[in-house]
Amino acid sequence: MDVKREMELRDAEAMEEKNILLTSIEKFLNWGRVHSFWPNSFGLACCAIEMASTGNPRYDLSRFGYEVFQASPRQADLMIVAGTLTRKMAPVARRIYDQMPEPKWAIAMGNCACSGGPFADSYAVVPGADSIIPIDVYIPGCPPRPESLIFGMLQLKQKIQNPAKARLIKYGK
Amino acid sequence: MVSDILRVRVSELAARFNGEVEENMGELELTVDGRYILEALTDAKNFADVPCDFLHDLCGMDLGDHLEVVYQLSSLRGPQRLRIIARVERDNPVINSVTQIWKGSDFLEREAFDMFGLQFRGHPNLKRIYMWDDFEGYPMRKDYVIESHEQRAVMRVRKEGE
Amino acid sequence: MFGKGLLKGLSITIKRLYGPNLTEYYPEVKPILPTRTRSSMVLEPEKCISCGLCINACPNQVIILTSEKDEKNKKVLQTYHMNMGRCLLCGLCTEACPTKALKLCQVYENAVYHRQELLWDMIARSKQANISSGKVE
Amino acid sequence: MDALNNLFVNIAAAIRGLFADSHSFGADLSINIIVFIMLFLIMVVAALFLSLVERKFAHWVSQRSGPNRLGPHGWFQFIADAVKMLGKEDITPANVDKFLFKMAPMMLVGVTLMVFGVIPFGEEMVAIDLDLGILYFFAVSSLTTLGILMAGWASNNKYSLLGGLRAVAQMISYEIPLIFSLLGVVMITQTFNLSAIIEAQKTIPFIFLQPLAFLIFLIAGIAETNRAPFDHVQGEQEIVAGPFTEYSGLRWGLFMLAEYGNVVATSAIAVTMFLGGWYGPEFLPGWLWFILKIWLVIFLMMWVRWTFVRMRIDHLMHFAWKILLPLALVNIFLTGLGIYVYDLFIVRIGG
Amino acid sequence: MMIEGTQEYSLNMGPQHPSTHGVFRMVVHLDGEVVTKVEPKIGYLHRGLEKMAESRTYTQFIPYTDRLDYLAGPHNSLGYVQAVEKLMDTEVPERAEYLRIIFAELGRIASHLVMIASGSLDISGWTPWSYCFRDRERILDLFEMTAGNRMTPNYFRIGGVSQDVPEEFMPALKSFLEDMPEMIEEYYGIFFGNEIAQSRMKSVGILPKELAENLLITGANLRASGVQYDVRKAEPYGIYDRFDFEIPVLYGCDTYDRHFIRLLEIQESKKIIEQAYKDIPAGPVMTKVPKVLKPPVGKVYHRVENPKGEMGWYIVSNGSTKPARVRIRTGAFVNVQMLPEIVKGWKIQDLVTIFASMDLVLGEVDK
Repeated sequence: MDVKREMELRDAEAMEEKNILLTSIEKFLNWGRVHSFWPNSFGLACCAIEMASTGNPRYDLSRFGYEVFQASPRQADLMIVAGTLTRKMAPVARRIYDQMPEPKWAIAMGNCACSGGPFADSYAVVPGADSIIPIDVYIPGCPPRPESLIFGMLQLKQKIQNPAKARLIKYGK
Repeated sequence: MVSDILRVRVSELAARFNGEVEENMGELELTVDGRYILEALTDAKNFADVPCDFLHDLCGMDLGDHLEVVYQLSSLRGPQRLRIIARVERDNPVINSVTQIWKGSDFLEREAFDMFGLQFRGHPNLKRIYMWDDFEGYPMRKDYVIESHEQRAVMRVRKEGE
Repeated sequence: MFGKGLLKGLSITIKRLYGPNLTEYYPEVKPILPTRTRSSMVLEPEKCISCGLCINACPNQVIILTSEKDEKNKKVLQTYHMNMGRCLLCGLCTEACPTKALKLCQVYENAVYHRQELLWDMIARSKQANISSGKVE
Repeated sequence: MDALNNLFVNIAAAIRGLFADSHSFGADLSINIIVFIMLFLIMVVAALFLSLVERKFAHWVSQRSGPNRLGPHGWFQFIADAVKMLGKEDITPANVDKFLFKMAPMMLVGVTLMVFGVIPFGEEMVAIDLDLGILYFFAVSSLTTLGILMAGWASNNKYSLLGGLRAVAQMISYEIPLIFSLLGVVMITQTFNLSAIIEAQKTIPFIFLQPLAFLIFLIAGIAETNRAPFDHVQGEQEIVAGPFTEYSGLRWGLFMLAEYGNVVATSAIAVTMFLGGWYGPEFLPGWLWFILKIWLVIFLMMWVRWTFVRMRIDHLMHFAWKILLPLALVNIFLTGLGIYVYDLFIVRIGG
Repeated sequence: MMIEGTQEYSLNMGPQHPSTHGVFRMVVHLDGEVVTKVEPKIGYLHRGLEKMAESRTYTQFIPYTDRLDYLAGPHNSLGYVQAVEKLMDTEVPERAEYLRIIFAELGRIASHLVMIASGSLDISGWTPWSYCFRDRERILDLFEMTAGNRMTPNYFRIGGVSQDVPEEFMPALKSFLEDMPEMIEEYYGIFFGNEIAQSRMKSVGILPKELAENLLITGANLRASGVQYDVRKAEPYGIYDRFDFEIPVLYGCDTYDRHFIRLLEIQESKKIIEQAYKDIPAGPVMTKVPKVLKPPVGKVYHRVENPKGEMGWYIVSNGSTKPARVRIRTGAFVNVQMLPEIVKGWKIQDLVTIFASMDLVLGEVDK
């Protein structure tokens, strides 16, 4: 994303701001969305177990209302790519992502999903899930602690509420 | 560690199939030509007193000029262990399947096929097991070139019914 | 008797229903992690002698460092990057470090929005006070 | 107390009083519309709230706090869930039977709403005081089977179809012990009218006269509403989400609404038939007693839900036909015997 | 066209399905709800660990072994480091041996807890799932305070362990051991003793002894089929021969026994840890090994009893710093083959419980 594109986005946001009704509806909907991400139970490897641990009584993801793991992608809002994404699995993962209804988000949990991680050199592994699925938040760690996952989800919440702020971080501002 | 009875039995077996016996880290190792593997394993399974009747592992090896299939034998009823190595040619890696002796060698042989291209004659369902069906090459061979990051990042097209 | 197991199960759940709550309230209450926790890496650039042992120890080519030789023919660290996206957090590099310049730390709030941010500039990171002390805003 | 007790009745009378002729067509129509809207709101709020209560209960059982972000102790979490569902994309997959696919959730909600029509929330607080109330309840609630089968068939998905067929098998089987368990009460009261049945429980709730029937009703009711240990219809670990697999967003929300609405309706019927409806100690108004008792039944259902594991589908059928149905028949027999002996007693001694 | 009579149809379960515990795929042929045939398809998590081992030094490969069976990381590393030690003829200090046993057995308990948890979850028992994960946390805490990571500790080194345990480890371990009987009772009360769960699992999915041996099944699945065989007894590695423990064996061969034997094994592991806790000597935890490991030319095949089955490490050294070939024989990979044999004639619901009873971890199946 370059400066020009950033300006365009700013303009679009400014236009939206003028349309008070739409903006407030959008804000209202976003308020609902950020308080109830229902993740698709998409577990691949080690990180999936840590994702399950996040739902256990000690870390308790449910405090945020995010604990309703849905088996069917049609009912999920968020895809947590938890684990090593292999080339054999990649088309399946993409298909599951495509089946989710908009608005949808994806989190890459663990280094394998971020950029191949320990297995980046392997012949069977996709080096980074972002070449298959648009990823919103990257959570490094091998596997990340449950707190890291919660932090990642809260970061996603911030990103939805302030898209401009999330973009600014990219330029180090 | 290696019992004398087993040593005798293995040397008898080696004499029959023109194989070499070696003792390595307290384990007997018999190397035979790939043609005799079915007979050798059947005999080893039915050794008197020290039957090596549990196929613990089956794997391929790439030694550059030829391929090997390594069979690790043990038993649920005794401490005896035996390693049988079958040599096969690199250009024409055909060897008899042992699925008729141990049904459970099915997956192990499929894996060896997938990784090394070893053709198991008489296997009921010799298809790739780890990689997808239209994958090219045998990744565990030493001359396999791993694709670059960019190539691997491209999503492959999934075949219908795969 | 049939049903005894069912009643036993019901008694366990009702006991737990009124039992204590085990949850750790993470964003409000930060957990105290053991000192050995491997959640991220931290570098003390002053201590680093650019020997390159960490590069050799790393199983996955995570570390990229450049150095220059100064007038006394001693190596001076110029840049030190860690490609966090490839890291296993195994700690082999810290074990190899002769001066303990590279250390593991307990910072676990590492989530970022862009993949490029996973290439950590360790020298710049070490200057952020909050990282080395293990606390984040 | 009386004022509080008859609060809603008085409101209705006041609205009628606004019209010149309090029993004119206009007055009836407007009252009915208001009642309809009220019932719909009751169902929606109860179902949404119940979905949260279920989560909360599950969390308490497993020693955690549950949602705690929105509102006091997270009790407003369901609003966020509902808002989110409103804003979701509505996907109609390519190969579905579009008409049935879109009809199914609406039908299910409509049917659930129809059940609410005959529930007496308090003295004279019933939308339609049918003389054949119980029969109506059975007739209408068995239509949910059709809605679920429609969803399963129209989705053109094997998991959905399996779920739909399971629903048919399970719900039709459990309908029978459900009906038979209530016959005992009907035999005692000699009426199908729900209000009259509650009137009959002024002295003693029927749970003490018909404990076996209550147990059968509870079990069959759990099965009718597809909750664990009988949640085969959407057994998540086997058939993903059953008939609802392909539904997204609001349509799926409607299914959830219907499911929880059914739970409330079934509990309400249990309260009406066995727990003495609106009768209770005088310090609370009748309609509040009714609601509290509903929550008691729901608590029982939840407790069972979060303790037991799912039964197998053939055991489920055996249980309905070989255990519950004979028990229900035994109950009817015993009730008949009891009435006979009681009559004899009254006639010989009391009379 | 009208099709007369009934018709079989196939159902694709996975690779992403709630019951498959990962990326496992089965093509299920069904007649109504009855399973007629299952074709397991694996490889969706194949990461090529064997190939990667050839491009890493002996030490560098240790962290990767944790990621094989990620539920019981220490036991995989134990097999690997012991195989390399055999190859190099390295002695390990006493204390390190005891610590290794404690860690390996703690890993076994953690792994079996997840197995029981997911077994109950597959028949929709959410509450037992929560309880098992709750208690597993305490084991992970022990791992974290010692080795630094919760699931992939990377604790063992060739020639010992990376560092000694912190002083708070032993009291924490003791209190965990003391609380274990109560935990086991709770799992029994809520899951194993529950009549509904028993009716779901008893006499379902029978794996007879002969078939199990012919299919090369190992580990707890074999022991639930009536074969008393455990590498820890048959061919003791490390210092397992010093401990007094039993090999639980059950003769029911069904799903319930395959679940229940895990609970019995947890109790045996507890016994081992208790003895190790009592006898552990003081002293160094790491022997002197050269910085750059160069094992002599040779081959070694080392077997360990992983929670999922027997794990074999066949390491061929060509004298350089990197192994010429590392072959990992994983128990779960071979155990997959029992699935098509034992589900025939059972319902799709039983398929789920039978699958759970096999205790597969896809990291180990697919390597």
